[in-house]
Amino acid sequence: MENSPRKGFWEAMNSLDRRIIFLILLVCVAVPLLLNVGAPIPPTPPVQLAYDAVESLEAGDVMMVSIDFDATSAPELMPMLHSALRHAFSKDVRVVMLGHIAIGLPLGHMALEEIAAEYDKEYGVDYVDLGYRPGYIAVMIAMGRDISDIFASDYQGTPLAELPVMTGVRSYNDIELLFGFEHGAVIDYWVRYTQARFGQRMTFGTTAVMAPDAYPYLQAGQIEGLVGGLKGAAEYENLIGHLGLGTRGMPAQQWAHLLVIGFIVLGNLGYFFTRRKG
Amino acid sequence: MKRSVPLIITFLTGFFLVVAFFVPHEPFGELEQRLLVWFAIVSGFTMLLGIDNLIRSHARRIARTNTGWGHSIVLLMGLVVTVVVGVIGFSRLGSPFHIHSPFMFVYTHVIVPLQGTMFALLAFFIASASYRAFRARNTVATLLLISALIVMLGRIPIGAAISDFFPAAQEWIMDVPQLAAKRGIQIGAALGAVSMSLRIILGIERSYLS
Amino acid sequence: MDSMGMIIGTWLAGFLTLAILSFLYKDNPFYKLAEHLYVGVSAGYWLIYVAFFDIKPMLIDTFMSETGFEKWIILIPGALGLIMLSRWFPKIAWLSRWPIAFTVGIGAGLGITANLQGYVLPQVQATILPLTGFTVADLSNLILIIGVVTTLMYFYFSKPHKGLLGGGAKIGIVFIMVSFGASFGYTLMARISLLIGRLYFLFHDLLRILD
Amino acid sequence: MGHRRLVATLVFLGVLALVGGSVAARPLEEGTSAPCACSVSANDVPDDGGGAISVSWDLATTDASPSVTRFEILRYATGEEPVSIGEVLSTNTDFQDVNADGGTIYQYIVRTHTRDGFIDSVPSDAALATAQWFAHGRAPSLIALILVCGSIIFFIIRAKGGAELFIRKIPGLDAVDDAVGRATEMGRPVLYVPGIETVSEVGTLAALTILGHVAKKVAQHGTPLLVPTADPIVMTTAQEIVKQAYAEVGQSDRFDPSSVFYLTYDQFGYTAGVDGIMVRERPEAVFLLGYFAAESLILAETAHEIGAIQISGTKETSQLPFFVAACDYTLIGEEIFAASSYLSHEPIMLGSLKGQDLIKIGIVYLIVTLVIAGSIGYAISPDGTSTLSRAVEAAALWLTGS
Repeated sequence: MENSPRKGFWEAMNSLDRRIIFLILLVCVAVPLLLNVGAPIPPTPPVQLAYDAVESLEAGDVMMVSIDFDATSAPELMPMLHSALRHAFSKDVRVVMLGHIAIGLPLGHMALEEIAAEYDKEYGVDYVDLGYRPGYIAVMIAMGRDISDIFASDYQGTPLAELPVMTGVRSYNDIELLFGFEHGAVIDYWVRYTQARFGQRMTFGTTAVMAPDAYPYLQAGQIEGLVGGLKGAAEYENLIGHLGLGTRGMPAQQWAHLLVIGFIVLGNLGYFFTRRKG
Repeated sequence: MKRSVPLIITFLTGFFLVVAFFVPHEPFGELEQRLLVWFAIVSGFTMLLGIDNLIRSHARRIARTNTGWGHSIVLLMGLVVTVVVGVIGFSRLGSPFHIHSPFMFVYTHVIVPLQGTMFALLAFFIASASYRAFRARNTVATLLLISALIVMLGRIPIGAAISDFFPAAQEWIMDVPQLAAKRGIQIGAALGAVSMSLRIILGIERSYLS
Repeated sequence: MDSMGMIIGTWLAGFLTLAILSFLYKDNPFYKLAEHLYVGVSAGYWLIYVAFFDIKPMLIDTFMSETGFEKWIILIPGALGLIMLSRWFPKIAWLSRWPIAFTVGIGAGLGITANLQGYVLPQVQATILPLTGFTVADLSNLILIIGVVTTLMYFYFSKPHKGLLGGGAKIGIVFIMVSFGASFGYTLMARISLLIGRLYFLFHDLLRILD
Repeated sequence: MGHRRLVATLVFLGVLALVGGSVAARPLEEGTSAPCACSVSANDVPDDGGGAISVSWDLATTDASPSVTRFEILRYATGEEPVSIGEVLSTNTDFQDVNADGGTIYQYIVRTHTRDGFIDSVPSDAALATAQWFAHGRAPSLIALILVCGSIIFFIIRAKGGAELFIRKIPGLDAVDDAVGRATEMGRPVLYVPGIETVSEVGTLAALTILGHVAKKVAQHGTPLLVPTADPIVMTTAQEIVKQAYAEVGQSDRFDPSSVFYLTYDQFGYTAGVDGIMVRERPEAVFLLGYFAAESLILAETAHEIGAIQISGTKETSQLPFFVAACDYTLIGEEIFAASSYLSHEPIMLGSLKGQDLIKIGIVYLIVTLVIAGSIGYAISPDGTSTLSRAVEAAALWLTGS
């Protein structure tokens, strides 16, 4: 029995060169991406809650958008940002953008200009980009008192007093909702400082990595909604009825997931057979 | 002097930060803000120490023509060019981070692809890790494996097509057992962090001063 | 339409993308080149970043624009920062412990209150979920409470894990493992998204075979 | 620059003129039935450092309120003329004056602007902005702080007094010595990666404490040690710790300062560098301890590929799954903090660990008691109106000061 071909096969599988795994994965992601098909994804409760939070805003309310990611997480967070901005602008909500990852802000700004143009919104009147100030905790705490303490001007140096969009917007008191886009620990600071100290309403779009960590905040009611990963982005796109890159990436996701599931099953079969016979 | 002054500095900084949290009255209320700015400034200077160490060690490699000294030249060239274009961007456009600054060219076409691709390696490593590491060795490992499988299936459209069970189970696992354990771990870790912070402020934990 | 700079930049980015990906096959000269370039360029990047987003606005601009107390007090962190550089002179290198002590003190001071107010208290509060009847939601709540409590028991260090504590800790590790499996499965999507992002760059920006 | 500001100012004025009609605003006639702000109240903002007064008001007639375009807030000190200090949208019914002078008593008037003109409210009562010495909303945090710190300090004192304290086995830590031993036998280096954060992150400090222990072992055996760092302060501190460790075992002359070095602050630049070191230097033991983000799995998988023993640990719950899956041993969450106590077996450390444990068990009892009490309350009256249910709810809410 010891040298049966079946055992030999599984032993070979157990010591499979991982480069073969890499190659199969590459094919599984690249091919669906090139075929370019995607179908709407039904929403799950956390995404629905995030949507509802934005939906609860009225025309003229202020939504603060925080860009807390950089290019590395853009594939996941950009589609969400687009959807959230579309949602806000379609309801005539004022958008105030800022960010805690300096280098991500140009990305956020480009998205803001792009979506604002779709809805004929005017810079300074309907939306503004405050830009970046160093020291995220310091910035968050200062805004609880007076936004103009820390952001005397917008990203290109125009004083806030000259921007109609900032009329009556002085502190968190005047911001109906914070929508943060997070790829790291900044979300913890938003919750542990801004929410805990000022009771700010907030909802987040996060990378799929950060999402599980944000679930306790959601359950505790510290945050109102959660859009997690590319699937969350696809769900949000479905909710606002405007499909984009989130939905488009889902077929590749599907195949990659099935492949990894296959690998786990195969790995376990190999483990099972070689252990029993060995 | 060599040990007691740092211990006093740590004690005062930590202690006043805690006091400032509870006392809004001047001068405490604004102290937290001020100290955070100071912290950022002090951290900024330390960057020079790191750069100095990097340059010295690679200059040494080049001088001794150790193995890989050619790569050290590439490293130092990259460093110098980046700093130079940053300064050019500042002097010409007022900020190295201006959209037309040559510094942003380096950022967009060198740093972003390198960063993004290093990050994308994870897709491959997660596949190889799941092939070799997710083995049903015992009950606990089996549970880990099953919950991973359910969540993966619940996250993709085909899971919902097979059965409504998968997306629902995925949400439930994330909402209940996943959340419970995360909360337990984090409460423990938070207490550990508080305790460590307290020992530091009181000068009991002083490994950072050895 | 595209400027020469754009084209060169895109090809440079394409080359570096492939150089890093080649590490998956094995360590090779292209990866070594990209790796060393990356370490050098990013070190330079952070130096510029710190100079223009940190030292300049916080220290230099504050000193230049403020008057009176605010102008002079900002020199304290400036001095602490300079003292940090005493590492360059072995005889006074011990002075660098002062700014390090300050940095550590900040972390410790903030850590205490932020962890208690921002995490422990609200999370304990959110676990106080009285059972209101015999519904599915109540069952879920009960499981949630058991999960939190037993996980905490697992992290009980100062008694042997026997008896009630041992039983609780055993259940706790079950929750922990289910949680890790779930996170792993959930995270897969993030990792694949990144690969999609890079492939999209290669297909769309570099090769232009995807619209 | 100048003309941009001019344009912005013009746009602003234009919008004001359109929205509020403020340029042409005039007082409304007496008896006009427009909705307006009434019962204006002004109160000191509690629990702050002074300088802030909150103003709030009601709307007289709610059904006609859409015709309100905005509210303007005017302020005056006794004997002075009212001045406009800000305005809010018609949907708001409150305003925070954050520029109140601490010594001055103010009164506020809310001016309701409608399409036809404006109408002023009756002045509010006098208000004075005061600073408080204690933020009352943070009382629960203070009590928690006293309990946690008190418990830890109590057990530290007891431990110093010679009380015997037990600590359970932590599997990952026992493997530390084995890993160093194996590297020594194979004549290969030990790679110690202290995470990507600076020393103000307590996880990093925990990692540095464990580094001290590893460095001592390494110094005893003469095994080569590599410590690449992503933060200059961590580098500085690690250099001192390793040097000290060599000195303590009498091997000062064997300490190589260049074994602790800086790569880059950039997360993935650092990762690329450490990966390169792994495949070229082929360490036999790899320690990944401290604060980690996405790089955790890249480092762990590369370490596995070169066949090294991996011992990992972090309090970042988002990265723990990868360490647990890919590494030989993992310190989970609080275990990394407990590590310094375990390795040193110093009474002070053990005492503080005991103090933490007491709080943990306290939290367990608190949760269980309140849940049981609340459930009994629901059993008494299922709609949750029983005194017991309400008391539990109030107790839970109190925890977050709400």
